[in-house]
Amino acid sequence: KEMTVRDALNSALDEEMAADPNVFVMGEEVGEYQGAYKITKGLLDKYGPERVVDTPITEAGFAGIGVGSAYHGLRPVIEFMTFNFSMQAIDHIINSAAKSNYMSAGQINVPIVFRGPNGPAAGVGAQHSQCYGAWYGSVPGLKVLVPYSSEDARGLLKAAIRDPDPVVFLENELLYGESFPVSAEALDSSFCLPIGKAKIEREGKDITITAFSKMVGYALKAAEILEKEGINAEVINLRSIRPLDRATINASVRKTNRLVTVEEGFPQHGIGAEICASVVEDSFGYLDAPVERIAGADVPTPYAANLERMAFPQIEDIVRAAKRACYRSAPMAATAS
Amino acid sequence: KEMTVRDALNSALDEEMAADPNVFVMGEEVGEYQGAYKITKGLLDKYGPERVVDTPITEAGFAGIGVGSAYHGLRPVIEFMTFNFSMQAIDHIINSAAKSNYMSAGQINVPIVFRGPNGPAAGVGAQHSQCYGAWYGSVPGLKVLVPYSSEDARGLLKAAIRDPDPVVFLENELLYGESFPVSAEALDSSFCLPIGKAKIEREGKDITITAFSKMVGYALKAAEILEKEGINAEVINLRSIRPLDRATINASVRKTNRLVTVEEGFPQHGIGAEICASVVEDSFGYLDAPVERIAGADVPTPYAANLERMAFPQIEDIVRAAKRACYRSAPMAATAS
Amino acid sequence: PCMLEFMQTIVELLIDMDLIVNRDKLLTKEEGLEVYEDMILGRVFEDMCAQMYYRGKMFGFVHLYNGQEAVSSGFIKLLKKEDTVVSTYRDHVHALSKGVPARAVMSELFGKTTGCCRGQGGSMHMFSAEHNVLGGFAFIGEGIPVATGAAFTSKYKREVLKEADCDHVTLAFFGDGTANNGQFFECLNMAALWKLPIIFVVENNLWAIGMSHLRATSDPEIWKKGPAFGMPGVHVDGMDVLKVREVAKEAIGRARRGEGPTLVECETYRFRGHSLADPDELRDPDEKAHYAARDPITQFKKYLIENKLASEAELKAIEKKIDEVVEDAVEFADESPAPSRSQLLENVFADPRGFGIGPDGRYRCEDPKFTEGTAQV
Amino acid sequence: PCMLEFMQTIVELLIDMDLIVNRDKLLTKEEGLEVYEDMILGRVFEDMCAQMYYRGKMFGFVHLYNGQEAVSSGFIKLLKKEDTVVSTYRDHVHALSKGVPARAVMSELFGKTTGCCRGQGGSMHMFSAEHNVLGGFAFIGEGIPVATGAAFTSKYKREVLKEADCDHVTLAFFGDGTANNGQFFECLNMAALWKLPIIFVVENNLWAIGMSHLRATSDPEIWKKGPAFGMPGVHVDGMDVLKVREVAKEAIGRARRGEGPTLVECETYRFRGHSLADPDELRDPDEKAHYAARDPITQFKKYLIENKLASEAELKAIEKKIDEVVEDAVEFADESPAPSRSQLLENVFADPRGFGIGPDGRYRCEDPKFTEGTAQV
Ligand SMILES: Cc1ncc(C[n+]2csc(CCOP(=O)(O)OP(=O)(O)O)c2C)c(N)n1
Ligand SMILES: Cc1ncc(C[n+]2csc(CCOP(=O)(O)OP(=O)(O)O)c2C)c(N)n1
Ligand SMILES: [Mg+2]
Ligand SMILES: [Mg+2]
Repeated sequence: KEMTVRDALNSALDEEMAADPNVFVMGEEVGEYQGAYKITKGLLDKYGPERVVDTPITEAGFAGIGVGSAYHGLRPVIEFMTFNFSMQAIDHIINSAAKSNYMSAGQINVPIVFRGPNGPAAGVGAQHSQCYGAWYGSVPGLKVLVPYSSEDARGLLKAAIRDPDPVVFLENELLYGESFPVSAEALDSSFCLPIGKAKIEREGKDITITAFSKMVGYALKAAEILEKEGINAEVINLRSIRPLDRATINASVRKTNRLVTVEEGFPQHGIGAEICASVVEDSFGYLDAPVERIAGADVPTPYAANLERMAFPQIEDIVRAAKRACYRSAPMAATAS
Repeated sequence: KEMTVRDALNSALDEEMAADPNVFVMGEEVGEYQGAYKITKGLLDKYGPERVVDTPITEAGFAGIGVGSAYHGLRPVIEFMTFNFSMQAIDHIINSAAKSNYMSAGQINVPIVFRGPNGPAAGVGAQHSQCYGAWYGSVPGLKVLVPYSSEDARGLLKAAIRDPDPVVFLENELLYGESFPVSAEALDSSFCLPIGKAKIEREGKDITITAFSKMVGYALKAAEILEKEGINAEVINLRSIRPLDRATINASVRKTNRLVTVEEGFPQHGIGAEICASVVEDSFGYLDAPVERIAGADVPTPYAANLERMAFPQIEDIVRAAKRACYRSAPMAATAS
Repeated sequence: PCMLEFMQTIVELLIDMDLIVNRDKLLTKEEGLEVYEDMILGRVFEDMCAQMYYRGKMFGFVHLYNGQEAVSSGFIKLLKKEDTVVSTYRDHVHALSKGVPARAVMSELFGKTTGCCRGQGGSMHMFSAEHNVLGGFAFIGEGIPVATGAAFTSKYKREVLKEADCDHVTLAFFGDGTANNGQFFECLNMAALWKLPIIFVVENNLWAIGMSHLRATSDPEIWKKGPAFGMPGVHVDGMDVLKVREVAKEAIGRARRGEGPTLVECETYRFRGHSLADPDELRDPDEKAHYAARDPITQFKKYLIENKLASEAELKAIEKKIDEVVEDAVEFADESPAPSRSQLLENVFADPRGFGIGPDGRYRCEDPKFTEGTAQV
Repeated sequence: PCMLEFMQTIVELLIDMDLIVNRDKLLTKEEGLEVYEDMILGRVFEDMCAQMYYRGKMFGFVHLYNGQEAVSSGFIKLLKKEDTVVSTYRDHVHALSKGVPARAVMSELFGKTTGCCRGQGGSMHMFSAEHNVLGGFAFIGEGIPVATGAAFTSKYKREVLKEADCDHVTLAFFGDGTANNGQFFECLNMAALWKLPIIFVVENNLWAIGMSHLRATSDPEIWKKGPAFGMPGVHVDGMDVLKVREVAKEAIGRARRGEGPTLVECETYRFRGHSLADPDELRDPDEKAHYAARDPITQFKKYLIENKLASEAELKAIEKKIDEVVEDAVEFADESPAPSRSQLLENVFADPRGFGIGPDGRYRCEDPKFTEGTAQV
């Protein structure tokens, strides 16, 4: 059976709301409009305006309201129309949500989910195209999830809602309409994925490629191309940026001895940098070539379609980087490049 | 001659305001109160309330006002009482300031400085102790400076104010009262440091230690201790996080073959991760041991003094990490640890 | 219908309070034709955008202005070149009214290098330094402080830079939904406190995407927030360009004279969905019909003719001219070149030193690694 | 002096408008003594904090409440345990009024493991889940949405969870300077729109650090923002605990009955600097003297005695008792152990799975690398 990511998210919300009356959804256009991207479609009809709450355009206000309700044991799912707008509420995500369990010495945990589309879409310009994975992924007290497939979306969103801590849940607009096969198990309402575990989407022995969200699909396509050229790539779908599954990543690199990281966000202090540092810390001696880091170009996102395409990783960039890593065989040789 | 960092910043502001009537200071308590940390002391008397503007407590509002005035060619210096509060204005720093030169295709440059104390102080708890270097350092369109000494403070603040682009200028409250020797050259009103150049504070051949802001002092003290134990450390004061001076860092590592990075911010996606990735990318074959990354503990900052001390890098942590890096001589051996 | 009754009540209230301006202050023929042409330009341009969007010539979010022309034309045509306009994602028409050529706006929408931002900004981010159009802000409320800062600059120039004759005014345009956002109130306070030459122009089109103004706002009369923050607040029929123009004249005059800011609520309506991607299923057909019947262009046309300010033929000529202007803009945009590869890395900084520039002081934009992020740009 | 005249005018205006409450509604002896004891506790506790700070027993920013006791005691003593209080960095006394033991607050300030947050929160971050003190917010305005969310929960419990008797009320305390911040207005709107059981209590002590309220606010009458956002707005003399209590009773009653929010502006004054690090050089000595003469504790004492609600001896006994309570709190805090090393890594998450926990499900808090950040905590 196939299911779109949109339906996966929608059904996960629906089931968790059905299972627990403390769960509610709040944000701009989540109710009568059925969600700017229709992720909350049908929920207003089913659960009423008390549990599917349309707000004025006040990210700081409604995110903080969500946090306050979570302090009292409700389980809000706060939708940001896009994660770019979460900047207006970032103090509540960082201070009011992430730090309160610690500041209160465990008295006040904060079971809240902040969700919405993250990263570049298509043709929406510099302000609407940023990836917030690295920022939120740096903050103690937050868990940061990044689904790729429909199974990821269902399993991780359910896990996020049931989790007692604040979760930042980064979706991707361009994946909403994509269909993925889903297992019967994944369709069960009890289905749930563990937070903090990466998934090996494709096993391989020559090189490890890490990716998350939309880039997992790109990495898989790159792996197919590489296969034809005799390079057998292992593709890791991170699923969680925080906690980062260092164990899975390092085990893979210890096998392949080569690493390419892929992300759409800005390069500096990005997820690729962290993965590189994690591998250097844990598996330095196993690395046979410099880590190849692929990220969005270090520029605000341009509007023009041709420029925009150049600003984000493409499948051929991944192929090229993987080859580069494979042709460099010994550490010392690398410095010649 | 000696000068405190506070006086260095104050004199830099004073001189730049005297030199260019387009320069003005805006923020909370910068005027009549002379600055929450007295960085703007005396400026109101000298330049009047039109150029030393006390604002209501509206970070989003007054940061945006600063940006709007910079669009029209003024040169605002926006003080955040601490950089923690810059979160309330982060959209204006990221979108309105950093991206406008690009979005407008160079029509509208934004000569603005956002400054204030950053990172942990002492005993101020979880909300007042965060380092924002990694976040702002990831954003195209921003330049991010991190002075350590009085010379840094003067030279970099003057450079920031004269620069045509938005600069995030991260000070450290605990350094304000510290005195440093200053050269006659640095006292000249024409003095200015280049943006994007690190400074080798101490030459050495056995290991490279990178640090910025208050941690430069710690690294220098660690280097003294290491010297006694026969390890000759090179200490790099980054001065700029964005652009990062990869050339200087890599040249040093190619000489010492070992690297410790130090920062007070959270580890994940931090400045240490980026430096590690940069060295792996550019000088992989030269590294004789895994990079040792020292950062703030991955927890919200606790209040209690003993816990707080444990939450941030101490001199002995740097010493320990440097030794660890030095005793690991060959890449393969490292994996045994 | 409840909405209509409600608005009725407001209007009556305002008439009672003598807050609704006197229609008798007329405009000259030249002024009338200028305003008419501007309104037609706004309408025809946006209709063309819809066509071009459906043909795949422009992409992403495209928010059209149809129905609200009386606000842009009523206000902006009173400005000097040195005055500043700050807009939102719904910014094409504000840019046009302020004088940015249709060619430059259309090319920008096509993502072409002849666009007013060389294709780097796009639909939601129109900038023109020459015309003092300072953007194009895509975040709700974000433009309001920036506009307040532009107004701050006028005051600064007068008081600090001693440019005694600097009487430049800033207009900040934004919607009803935006008037619930914190940045709006922060700036009302500072603008009033410091007597800044700004006019906050709320284009209350009754909806914020699918959120009705009445469901979003505890006191829906936005103009009242003016007095609450110590500045004049005015409500005006935003479908009547003459009324808008009179209110605008007064507010702009006040700002120019250094007497401080004004909040103006223009009751208007958008004739299309929120953006071209919006199915627009929530708005009541009666409501749409009510406002369609008050089309600001039709109304103004009638006024011009009835008051003998223009003949049918003259207006037709304008319409024809504008059709040509817009056709020409499309042709121009279509034929213009796409940005070159080098543009990707240009303009990140005014001074890119330190950011991986080459020895000639220019970006290393042809670095083969640059799309991989590892390039230091 | 200009400030005083101004306030005078406001008060007269309010009397005229019949907005100032009737003092005749008396309290019982028990209530009087309870309130008196609470005010004394607040005062003595804070004075002790100053001493302890100067002796190096507490650190960082410590903001004292002296002078404002009538607000905390006047409001919070009317609450039930289930009601919620949300405060700022100036939070010790709100916590005490709500019932958090002096020992727990003092120990927290000493950074000891017996503190209400085990020394992890500190002066600006008092939390007590048991007493529904939800913090302790150090960012200006940050507590207001959180408090609004707490009030939202009461409504949710009634409407969704069918806890018909859930009439819990939330009080949000904050200062005059905070009332210029956008989050305040965003929440006034939503609280009014959704009729949430919240009271916005502005403690207008005329200053925000060194910024005079009159220099910061275009219309300094904060209570007027209530009606502007569709809720009652009340001004009250915040140095008179009886007046505060009457206003509080009405507002709390309204919230409990589900009739929605109230904005209350309490005119008060802080008798010390902004924090213990503040040189406090900007406030006019006359102004300080004026408010010192209206010390809420002295006034209330006089009232209790004049109205025969308590004898001098009874009040002395209370004062003595409180001295002992505070002395005991200091002793307790001093003798309590500092947090153990393991606390550093605890409480980051309620469920820390995946974050480097050991096989026993607990944090690997003794990991020798943990201060280096490379520990995965
Ligand atoms: C901070 C932020 N939050 C949410 C959005 C998404 N958004 C775009 S337009 C819009 C509605 C705005 O309504 P209104 O202010 O009435 O303006 P109109 O579109 O009607 O002109 C919303 C919520 C945004 N752009 N920025
Ligand atoms: C977002 C933010 N900006 C600035 C500050 C610094 N700050 C702390 S207290 C304060 C003044 C607050 O004044 P007011 O609201 O009147 O409360 P009071 O201290 O008088 O009780 C300021 C500006 C802060 N804590 N948070
Ligand atoms: Mg609208
Ligand atoms: Mg105050």
